[in-house]
Amino acid sequence: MATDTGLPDAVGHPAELKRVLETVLLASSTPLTLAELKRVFDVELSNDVLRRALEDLRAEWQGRGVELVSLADGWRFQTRPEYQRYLDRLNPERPPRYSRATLETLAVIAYRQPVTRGDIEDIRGVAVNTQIIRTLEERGWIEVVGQREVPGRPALFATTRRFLSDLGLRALSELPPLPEVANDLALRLEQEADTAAGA
Amino acid sequence: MATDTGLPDAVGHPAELKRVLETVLLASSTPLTLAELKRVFDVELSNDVLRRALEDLRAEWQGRGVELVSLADGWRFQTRPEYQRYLDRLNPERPPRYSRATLETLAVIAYRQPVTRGDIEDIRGVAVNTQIIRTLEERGWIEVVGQREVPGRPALFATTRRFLSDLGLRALSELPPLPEVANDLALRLEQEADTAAGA
Amino acid sequence: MDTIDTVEAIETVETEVRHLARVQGELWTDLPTDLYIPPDALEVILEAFEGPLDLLLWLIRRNNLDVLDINMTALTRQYMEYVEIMRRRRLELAAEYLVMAAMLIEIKSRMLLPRPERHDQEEMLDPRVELVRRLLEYERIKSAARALDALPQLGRDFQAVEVQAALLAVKRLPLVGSEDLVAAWRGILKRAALNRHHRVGRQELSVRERMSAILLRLRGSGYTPFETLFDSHEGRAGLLVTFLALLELVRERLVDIVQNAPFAPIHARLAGNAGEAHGD
Repeated sequence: MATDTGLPDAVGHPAELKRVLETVLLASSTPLTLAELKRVFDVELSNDVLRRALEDLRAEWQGRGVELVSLADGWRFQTRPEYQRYLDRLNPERPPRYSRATLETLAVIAYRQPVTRGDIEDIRGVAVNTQIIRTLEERGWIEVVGQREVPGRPALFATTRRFLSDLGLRALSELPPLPEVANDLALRLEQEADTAAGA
Repeated sequence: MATDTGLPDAVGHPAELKRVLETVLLASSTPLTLAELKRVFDVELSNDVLRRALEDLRAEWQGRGVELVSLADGWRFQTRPEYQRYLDRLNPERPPRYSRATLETLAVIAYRQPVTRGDIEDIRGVAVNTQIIRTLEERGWIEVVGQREVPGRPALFATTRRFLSDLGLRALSELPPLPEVANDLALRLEQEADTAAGA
Repeated sequence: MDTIDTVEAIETVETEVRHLARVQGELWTDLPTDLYIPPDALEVILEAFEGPLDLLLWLIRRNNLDVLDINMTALTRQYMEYVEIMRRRRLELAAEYLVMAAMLIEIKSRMLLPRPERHDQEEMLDPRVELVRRLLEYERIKSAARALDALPQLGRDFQAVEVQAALLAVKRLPLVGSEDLVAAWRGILKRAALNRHHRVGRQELSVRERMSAILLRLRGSGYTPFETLFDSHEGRAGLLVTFLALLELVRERLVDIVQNAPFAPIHARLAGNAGEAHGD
């Protein structure tokens, strides 16, 4: 029943399986995928067994200051935002808020990806500061995913899985929806065309 | 009963006090002292109240892969050593290796003990770095078992029981017998001499 | 909902500008129409906008213009006033503001021309369409930027949990197997081309291990009765190993064996033993 390390066999015991998952997830600063979690065990576990154990674990942690969440790049334990005020008291330096220019650049990349710097400048109507791109790259939120095949072959930027995870999201589709102004515009343009045609 | 953040007042509720402590300690990468933990709360807490809550919390975590420990520089959560193998599998960095010089020194001490540093140097044909000896001593694999009664009274090194158990051996005699390299070599030298003589 | 978002956005900027433009006790809520503007105020106004599109959106909302049916004359006039004042104050004006000025003037003049008869789709479109498309797209992005900023953010609104490994386990130690030792030995032999080394067998290893054990045992013990070094439970082979070890220790001058008189008890002690207390 016990292996040579004195630990009960994790796979045969759901409780121990959960303990190992909990330990590994608590010790990891980055989200862990199912594939990574599988590597931890001696025996091949099915995704179903693993997912069920993770859901159990998530339920066990309900109502505490730390929660187990499923994100774009895996599962992670993180503190609940309601507890941030306590953490802030401990560590009063808050990370600086991003400038409007940075947030707008990020929004263009997030909602219109993949985009070149030129695309961002077209939408925002101003030149994009190199520092802004660098800040977002260093944060691990955007990356170059290719080049557009036009003269100069400008880099195409997209957001990363890390960006989604850092905002607590699993997929781009979970981003707040863009306001639907475009429909008004489309309608208006159609009307214009109709009017013009009718004239 | 609830503050504006929607959280119950941590100080008045022992359970919530523990939840906050748990959250703060899980989120901190360094151990936290009582003074630091006190800073987290709106109201001044006595060391006694805090310590009792921490002891309660420690008891709650008993039997899991992570434990709350009190160290010289404060309290922190850490993974239990028994779970290290799971963490290692997750992070399969290539295990560090000892240099050839270290392994050879260890081999000489294991097979020719007790030996002085001079003996090791004679056999290896090169000077033995002090750092190598220290590394092996710190690992608990070799120890000084006496001095040779010659000028300078050099220390005599031998391997320890720990060395044996770390290598999975019960006695030194379970080390593989050294290969017949010496014989092979002698044979080859003889053959070479014969060939040379015959030529 | 989206309209509310947009209105809110405009109000936010407007409040921002109003707030920022409070200079020398005066509140600058309107775009300046006279020629005198405290330079500080102008700079903060300029900084409050992210570019010409942002400025245009603000002007449109402030003047209650319909984005979808912009009064180009009014908009262009106000925009040009703004740009002109900046130019006069010799403020560093981003090139984009001038490009936009040119575009506004062009649209305005095209609006004055009679609509051409239906040639192709392009020509039939209102000259404002492209500008409106850009303004709306920018407005959506502005709103999206605020929505992104409102999401809980790692490091700002919540933290990742990272429990450290136990202190003992932190340092990863090299793994060594007995094969590694054999390989190391082989390396020594190859390099030194030694042939004086004889084969080290199991028997000899037992002896050498016992030699180390005896040295440890004798350390700090002064004279030790010879027979106490033997453990009768080990059987003959064990006793023999101890005996051979003692002989080897004596031969290597590591241990002294003394007997004061025939048939007197035999004692062993570390050779030399300088500085150590004598047991007897």
